[in-house]
Amino acid sequence: MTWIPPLLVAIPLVAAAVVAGLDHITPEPVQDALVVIASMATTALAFALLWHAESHEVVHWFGGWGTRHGVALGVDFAVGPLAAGMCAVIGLVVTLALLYSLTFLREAARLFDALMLVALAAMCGFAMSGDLFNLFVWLELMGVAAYALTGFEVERLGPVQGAVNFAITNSVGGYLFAVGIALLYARTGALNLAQIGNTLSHGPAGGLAIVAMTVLFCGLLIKGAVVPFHLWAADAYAVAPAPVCAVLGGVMTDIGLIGVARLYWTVFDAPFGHGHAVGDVFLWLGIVTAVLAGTMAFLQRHLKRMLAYSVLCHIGIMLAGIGLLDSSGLAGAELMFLAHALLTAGLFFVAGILHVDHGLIDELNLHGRGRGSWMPAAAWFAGTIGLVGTPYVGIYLGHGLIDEGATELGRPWVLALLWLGSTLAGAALLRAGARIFLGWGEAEDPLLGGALEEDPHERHVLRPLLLAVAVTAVVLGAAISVVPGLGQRAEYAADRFRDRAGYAARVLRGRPATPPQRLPVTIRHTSLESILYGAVATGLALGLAGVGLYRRRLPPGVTAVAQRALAPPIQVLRELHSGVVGDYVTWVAVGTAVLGGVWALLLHG
Amino acid sequence: MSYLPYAVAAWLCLVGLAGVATSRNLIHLAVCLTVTQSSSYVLLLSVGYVKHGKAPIFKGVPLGATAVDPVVQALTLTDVVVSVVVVALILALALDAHRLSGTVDPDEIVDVSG
Amino acid sequence: MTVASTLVPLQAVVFALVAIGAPLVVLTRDPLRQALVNGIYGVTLVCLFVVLQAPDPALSMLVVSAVAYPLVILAAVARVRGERRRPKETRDE
Amino acid sequence: MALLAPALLGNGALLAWAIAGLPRFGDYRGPYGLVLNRIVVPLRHTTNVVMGTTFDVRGVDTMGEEFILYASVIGVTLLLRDESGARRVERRTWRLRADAVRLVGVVMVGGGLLVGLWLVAFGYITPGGGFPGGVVLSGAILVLYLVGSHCDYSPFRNQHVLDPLEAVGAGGYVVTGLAALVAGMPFLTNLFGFGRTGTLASGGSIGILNGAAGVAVTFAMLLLFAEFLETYVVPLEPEDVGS
Repeated sequence: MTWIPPLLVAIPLVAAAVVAGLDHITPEPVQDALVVIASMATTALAFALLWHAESHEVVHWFGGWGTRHGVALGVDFAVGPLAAGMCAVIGLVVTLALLYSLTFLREAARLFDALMLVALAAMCGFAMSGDLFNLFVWLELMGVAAYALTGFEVERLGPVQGAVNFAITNSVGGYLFAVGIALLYARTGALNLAQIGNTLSHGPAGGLAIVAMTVLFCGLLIKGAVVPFHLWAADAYAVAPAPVCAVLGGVMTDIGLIGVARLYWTVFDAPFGHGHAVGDVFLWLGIVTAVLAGTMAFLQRHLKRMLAYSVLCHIGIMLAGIGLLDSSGLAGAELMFLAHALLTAGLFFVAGILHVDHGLIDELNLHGRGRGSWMPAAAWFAGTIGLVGTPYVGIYLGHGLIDEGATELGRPWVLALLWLGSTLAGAALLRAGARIFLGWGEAEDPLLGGALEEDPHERHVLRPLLLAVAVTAVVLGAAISVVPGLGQRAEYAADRFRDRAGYAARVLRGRPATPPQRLPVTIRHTSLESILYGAVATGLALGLAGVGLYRRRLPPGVTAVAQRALAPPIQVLRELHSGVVGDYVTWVAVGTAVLGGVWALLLHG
Repeated sequence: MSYLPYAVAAWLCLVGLAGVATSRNLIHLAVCLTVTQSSSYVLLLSVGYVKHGKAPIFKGVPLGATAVDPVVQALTLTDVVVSVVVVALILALALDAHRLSGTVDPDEIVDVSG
Repeated sequence: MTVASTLVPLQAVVFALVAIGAPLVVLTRDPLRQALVNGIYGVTLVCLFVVLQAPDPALSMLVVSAVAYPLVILAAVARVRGERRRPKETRDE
Repeated sequence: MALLAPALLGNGALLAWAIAGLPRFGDYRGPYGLVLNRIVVPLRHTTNVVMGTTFDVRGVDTMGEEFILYASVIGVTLLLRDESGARRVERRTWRLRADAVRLVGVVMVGGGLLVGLWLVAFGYITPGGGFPGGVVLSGAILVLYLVGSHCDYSPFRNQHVLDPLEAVGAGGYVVTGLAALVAGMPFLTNLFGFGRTGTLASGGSIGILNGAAGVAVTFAMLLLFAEFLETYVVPLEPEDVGS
């Protein structure tokens, strides 16, 4: 089965070349079919790979250049169950987005399809690669495709601004990553992750390794849109067409986190794994991201921008899960990725349908207009509940595993902060749903700022197809927490992912993976605490949504106090998200310097 | 003096970043990005240099002669292509911005914020 | 191991030129003039690659800074300069 | 922003710290590059180890690189497309009339084509290869269109011709890789005889991949230039009156 990994990259790339190359020549239905079939085939192969990877480490050495005396000669894809699972979900989300865009985006469809396929190949390649420079190549490839897709609607300024900010900040991130590659290469003389890890495990790590780690992780955190590197994300995700948003927000942002986890457990666990400094920084970054992005989500009225902040909020929770540095946390992050990718994609799809129906994407402008469209309403509310983490729905299981990890580590306060993040983001989405589909609340709210320009209206669509795709995504995402046996498998996958020495032996010496004991096929249960937290979070989200809808009915005393306490920080937050790329690059520089300084203090000595 | 090459690479990175952060013209900004990126290839080629080494091209040279690292050169080739591509994309976006708003100043094309 | 510098003077000179060139590129705020300065900076990089025994990257850098960058940048500059500034489109805020 | 200067100072300090831990300039100790310098020539019979690395040992990176270029061409086409019919105007043709200029042009074209082809063809023996060769070729072809008085700008813009050619280059690279997979070997395995060291027939599939990259780069660059020049050619008349 070692032939599968290269196909996950080769199939979409060949299809992209054929589709864009034969534009104007082959008839449209043939092209559409080709695109969808290529994407579906990739997804199916990824599932086959997942099946196989559970008991084997699928290592593919390109060109047959393997290792010689422990020196990796070529480039390898090394796939365990975690990476294979990522590829499967990436394929699924891209396939759904392509189906959705069959009728949604008619204009320049070929170029669009080709770029989506290129992005699919790049994301799969990134998830599987075991070579540092190869990671950079896939990172740049998905970036190039994504910048252009973001600027797809060339007749408005917003998309241009979003794409400019996206392209510039992420390119800077790519260059930081490249500098990190050069530093590590100078230290170890290797590009293979397993080999770099082995080399770094001998001798003192030193400042070089700390700085290399800083710039590599900062490059990835820019892609992953983690505070303070997150500023570009809302600008970009708010302006792209709905299917593009589904792919960018659902899976591409998370790619940065996959990279962080991969690099940590193949390379930097060797020199820095004895302490908890690296993990603690991730944990704090994650908490700050979750709470800040949740708050920002609550302050939005543009649905796609709100969803963008909701994505960042969950990115923060996942990063915190990774930062716990144990199997529960990593498994929780993975499960949360699965549910979050599908649910977010589903909600972006619903937002696209609302736009098709009414030509509007603004919560306040849409006030009450969704009454009667009960299918989109059901999908929206189900997706929202799934994203809050109501017990046994959507991201809940992931949340629960992260909770377990934090409790075991003796940091129970992490639970409250992370649940606060998803509560805030969920409250924003619930409020929007109630306002649009139920007509609740007022039609004006100065808290949410001014209206943004509406996207151009797409009319000639096959609405049932859009709806079917949206419902499929939401249903799959909401069901993740109750798939029997999934939780246990995620924990096993995380165990294997975290085993640095084992990974190195499997890659460099071809040692077979130890297959798991028979894993149970039952629903993974979580602690009572998580159930309580989930229930409270749901209640709190509903309450907050209510406050958002009927703010003016609160007693005047309460409103005045809240106004005085909250207005200044909200103002500061809004000003930080200035939309000016120079500021964003400055924040990248600040973040890199601060992270490097913190790690230098914690790890040196 | 043995560390001058690396210091130059670090300098290019910082100078480029400063240019990107303060630029008021997207075309200028794209070129500043290439300066930042040139830092990574200067660093790569410097770390792969071998004292008295020749280029890793063994035409008319006995195999086993001292040669510099071929890997960093292969990486640099890819890096150069990436930088061209990024410039092309940002310039295309700059032209779009100019067509829509009459300016290529990144501070003035802000349509969405907050 | 000798303590003497491993950097030969020629290499030191080229490194210095690159180090001087970079801020000049960044500080040239006028895009047209910057394209010119950037071309010269590109040539110094080519020289650097040559003295670092990297003929393949040097060739790539040469064609990039002689053909690709100038064409693309000059076309963009010409377009931005050539068209009279249109009033900013009014948007409903 | 006032934060920029201290942030850059901080980054400078970090980089200085990293540099202090690097081996001295000229002290590269491998192992990766040194191993490749020893084994690539005997195993692949190509004398240029950099190209052997680019197109064989780390060939998959170069596949990604070709698609980065490919995606950017698609992206630029997407971003610079004319969506509103209102702005669609007659393209001005680009013709150079002075004979002296044309003579210079012809010389440039001839020289450019020769240099480009030479770079592509001998890339895996001496310095060169698909990328620089392709860029030079695209530049030469561009000049050819500019000096040719009978062919105006539009056939050059004809994407029915350029798009498939570019796709053949980029797709061909992947198909070469897939051929090995079909033969039961790892992706991008070098399937062919390696020939005599230092000749054009050396290197097996390195030559094919190098050629594919050359084709892909040539047409990608042409399309890229075309997009930018076309934007430039749009006349300055107030075409948007009344729109």
